[in-house]
Amino acid sequence: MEAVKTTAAHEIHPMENVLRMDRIPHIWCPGCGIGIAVTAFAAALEKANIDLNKVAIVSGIGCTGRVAGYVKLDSFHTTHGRAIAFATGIKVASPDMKVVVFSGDGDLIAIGGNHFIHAARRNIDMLVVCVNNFIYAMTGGQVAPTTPLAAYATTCPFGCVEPPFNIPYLADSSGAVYVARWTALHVRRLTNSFVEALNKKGLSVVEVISPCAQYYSRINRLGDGLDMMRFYHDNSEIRHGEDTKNLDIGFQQKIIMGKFVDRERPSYTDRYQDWLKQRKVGM
Amino acid sequence: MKFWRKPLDEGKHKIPKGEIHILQDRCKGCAFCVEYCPKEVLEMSEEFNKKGYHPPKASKPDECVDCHLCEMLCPEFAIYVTTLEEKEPVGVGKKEGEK
Amino acid sequence: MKPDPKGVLTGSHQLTGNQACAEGALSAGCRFLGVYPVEPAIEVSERFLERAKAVDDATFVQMEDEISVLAAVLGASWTGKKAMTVTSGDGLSLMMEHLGLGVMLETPCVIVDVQRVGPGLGLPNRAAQGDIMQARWGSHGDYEIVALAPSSSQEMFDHMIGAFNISERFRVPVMVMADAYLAQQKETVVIPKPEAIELYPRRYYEGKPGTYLPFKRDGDYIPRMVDIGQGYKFHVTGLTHDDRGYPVMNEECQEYNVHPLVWKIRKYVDELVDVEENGIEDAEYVVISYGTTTRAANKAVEQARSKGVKIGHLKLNIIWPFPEKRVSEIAKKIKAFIVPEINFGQIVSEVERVCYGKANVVFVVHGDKGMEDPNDILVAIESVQKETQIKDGVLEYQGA
Amino acid sequence: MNANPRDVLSGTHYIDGDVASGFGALAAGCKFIAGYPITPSTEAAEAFARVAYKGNAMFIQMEDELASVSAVVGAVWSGVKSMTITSGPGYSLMMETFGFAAMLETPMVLLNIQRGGPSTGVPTKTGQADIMQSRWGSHGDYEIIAFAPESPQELFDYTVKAFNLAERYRCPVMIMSDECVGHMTEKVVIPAADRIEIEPRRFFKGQPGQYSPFKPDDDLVPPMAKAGDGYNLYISGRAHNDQGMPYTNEEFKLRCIRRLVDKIKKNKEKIIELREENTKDAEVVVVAYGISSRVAVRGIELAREKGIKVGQLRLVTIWPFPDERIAELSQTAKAFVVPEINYGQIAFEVDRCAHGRSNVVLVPHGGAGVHNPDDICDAIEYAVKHKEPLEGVHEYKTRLERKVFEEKMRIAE
Repeated sequence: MEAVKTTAAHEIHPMENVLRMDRIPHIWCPGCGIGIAVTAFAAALEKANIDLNKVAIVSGIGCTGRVAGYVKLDSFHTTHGRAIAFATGIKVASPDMKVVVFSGDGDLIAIGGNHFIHAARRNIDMLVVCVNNFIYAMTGGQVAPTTPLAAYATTCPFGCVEPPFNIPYLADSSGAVYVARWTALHVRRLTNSFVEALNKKGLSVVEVISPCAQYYSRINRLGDGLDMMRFYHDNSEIRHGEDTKNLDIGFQQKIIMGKFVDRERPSYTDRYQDWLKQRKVGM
Repeated sequence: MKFWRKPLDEGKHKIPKGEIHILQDRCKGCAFCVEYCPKEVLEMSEEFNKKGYHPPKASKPDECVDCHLCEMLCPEFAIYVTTLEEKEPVGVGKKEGEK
Repeated sequence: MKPDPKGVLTGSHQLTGNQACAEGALSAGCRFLGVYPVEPAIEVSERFLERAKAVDDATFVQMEDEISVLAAVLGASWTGKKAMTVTSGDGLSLMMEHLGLGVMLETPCVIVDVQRVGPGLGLPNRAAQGDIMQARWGSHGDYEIVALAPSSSQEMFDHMIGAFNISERFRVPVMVMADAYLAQQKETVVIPKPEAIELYPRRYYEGKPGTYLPFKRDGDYIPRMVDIGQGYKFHVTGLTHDDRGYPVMNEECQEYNVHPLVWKIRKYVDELVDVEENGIEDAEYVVISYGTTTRAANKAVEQARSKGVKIGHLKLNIIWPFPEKRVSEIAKKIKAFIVPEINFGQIVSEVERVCYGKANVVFVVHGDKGMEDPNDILVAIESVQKETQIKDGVLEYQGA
Repeated sequence: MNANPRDVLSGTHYIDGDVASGFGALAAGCKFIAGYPITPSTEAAEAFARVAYKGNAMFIQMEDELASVSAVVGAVWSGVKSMTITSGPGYSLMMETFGFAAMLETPMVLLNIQRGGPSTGVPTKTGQADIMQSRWGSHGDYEIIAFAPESPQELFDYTVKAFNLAERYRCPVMIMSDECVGHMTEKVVIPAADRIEIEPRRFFKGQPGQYSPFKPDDDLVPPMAKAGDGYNLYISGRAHNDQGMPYTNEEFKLRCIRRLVDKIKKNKEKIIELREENTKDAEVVVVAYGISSRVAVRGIELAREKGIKVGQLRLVTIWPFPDERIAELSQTAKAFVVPEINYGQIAFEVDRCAHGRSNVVLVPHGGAGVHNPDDICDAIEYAVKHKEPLEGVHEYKTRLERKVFEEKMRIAE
């Protein structure tokens, strides 16, 4: 057996040019999947072949809300639920920017739910990454809009009685042009989805199912992060093009993943530019 | 690599080889890399890092096939792989004559 | 810096306050308007859109609610465009959270509040001045803000330019507190030539990417900005942050971060104070007014003067920061302040505070006509003359 | 009326302020809390969610703070006592519906566990900077009642009292606590149900046809009715007449909104609660509230050791503000010292009520921590020594400020 290969401090991780290394280590707990989503995103930024100076990343509040602070792009950590609204301002005022919203399920789908559906309806050209860990983790494990029925959370001590949102279905029916879902385990496919979505014109939504080892799995006695990953390994199924209606996630039930929607619709900025041109012709 | 039957193009393929680099003090010991390494190159070490976690160690470093899965699955940016010179073709030795 | 001539509609026009607001904004170089329709502020967007074709890069977006409107405005401001929004009543209350974000990110932008009667839905088409204290205190946490109060369409135009200049100068969201009457009445507005308008350019950081610290204050408390997309790759957050914009959660950093937010206005009060004085030198009584109320106050002061009362008029063009020093000075020389407001007492308590017991303070309750009535002010002026000593608290007289 | 024994978790508890407030709500007969998780107030919601079943009450976690407060207003009009729980940013989001509640004269309680602001600020540490916001945060004119408890025990007591005053005056009542008190674990004694006084809702007793939702009794407070009793209520946030019908008539506006202000202003003396210590012959009076008043106690002790006559005026109710009492004290006291965890809010109010007779010294603190008692002591000393009138609130330069800006300490986590 060979000795442990350790590396000297000056050795550089290949992702370091897109990360703010002065802030690493990040705040996420051991066994959390948000870091994996960031890794996949960082890998995708390099693969997507885009000018990194022209990419802005916006986050809301929560565990995933901290992502903006770790990615070396023009990055904005805004208020709870309003990341999409803030990003809309950036995209509309500066159409040559590529805008990414990276936030959690509570932030994007509960308090920011209205902005989510309206951005999809307008088809604002941005990538929305929704890291779904089924719970409000930053505040200590309250019920989220994605918490499966009967799962426990601190504010539903007798089991969740609210049916959860099916995020791909919500995005699809609101008009998103690209909708995909992967778990944190399926990191290569996730990276490919990010690359596709970054190069897609219109609102793309990528849902990342991520283990929350500290709250969701602890309150529901599901073991640690690794146990959650094993669960994803055994209980997830890839079905590209599946009707988004069928993508509900039950408590410890099968997770259907894949790329569900990939279509073309004119984006908000395109339509706005067309409108401006028409106005000018009419002058 | 073991196959239940020998691939016909075995000789044309080379096994890539990588070198694993572990930034021990960044590790929070989630063990994702250990669990999902396809070649079972990694295992948790007995030692503690600065934060008090057990980082992984490469117990079979020669078997790394440069797949980068540990790098992608690490939530802490604490492990990465660099490509080494590729190994000789899979069937070297046995199919010498065919070359 | 001179404005882009395309945005300046030089000439004499008949404009409502709302239209003058849009013209003022375009003249000031505003190129992003985010709105959500709310009475009585809708015409601003209509005018802005009408003129957008003449200005190449003007962007307009109607969002799904007022919360997202201000978020979008802040986002747009970081792209380098001057951005504004216009709202009223409930809309302003909904914007309170992002007002705080604007303050914390030190993002220049302008918020026009066309005040209507509140609380709740109140009276959507009637004027009021009930949001004055909200402008100063409406968001959680400690901050200082600048608020202007126009009293005519012409001032609406001028104040819009002023508001953008102040917001770029101090990197702070600036409020323009108009009201429903002002917004809907048509008056002559003279828009000067572009050469005659002075704009304060955004203070950009000029160093290389990699050396930029978004919240580094160089002596004057006001950090430099950069636009996104220039390769600076900066990070800003609503959390308490250090010079780099990275969150640091301790009391030292809180002090380091938030105290300058207060100082950057408080220490420049003298530069900011903007009042118009009329006949204060020999006055025994002074009417303090702002916004539309000024028009009634003018009339009342004129009438009282003709009756031989020694009365002056102090008009506040900038309400926040409040011109404490000047009002205190005047208080020492006079017998009483008369403060008419279309609310139930907001600025009057500030006047009471800075009087330091040197003069009486009279609040003029507005009558049932919605607007302040000059006669009510006159009654107050006459009644206060009978007071022989200085009383604690605010005096109110039952008006005409 | 006494509390229902079913709702009261009588006994001696060792709990934090948030939990005490949750238990207080239950004891006060609160049957509905809608909330949204936000540090540092979440524990109150969690505590209530845990014990709600005992009082046949319920907790619902809504999709955001706007929805939470709206749900609470709805629940009140269905006849139950309700409360919402939040902090900083959530509080700002509630401002619109909060004005709406004031306009509808909705008796509800709002618990704000303040944290460091503005914006996201320091979520896990304390602040007292939402005080002026609680009074002025929504558009238009209205008056509210606000408490500032200083211990978990008080958080229990004043949560009960807040419900009582809300019912009594039909207005939103705020509990402006702070993270320090909210997360402070202390002994809390919950008395037996028959020792807790509860103000029942004043329901209209007449026939359905006779009811006007906004027709006041002599004390300016109208009785309530609830949905589902056949009154065919029409309740609108627009300026309304006594029947609740919207009128654009200015006269109705005056009557309707004037009363929102007057019903609190005219009952001020009954509402205001102050704690005074040695203020009679004090040279300096320390005016404080919430956690700062506990820190001030030590500062005052230090100053007394130096022979200065110091009194303390503790604001248990912050709003309505005790104008008259401060004005009275300003006749005898040389100066007021106001320690608060903000850069001057209540200090300006004290300054206003002192009418130039006494100086006002503010001991500021940005939040994320509490004052150093030495700073308060030094400020008291300064106030005694400074004889000339100051004109304006004097901002005392704290040790923290000197450390950060003059000694240029490195800011790092």
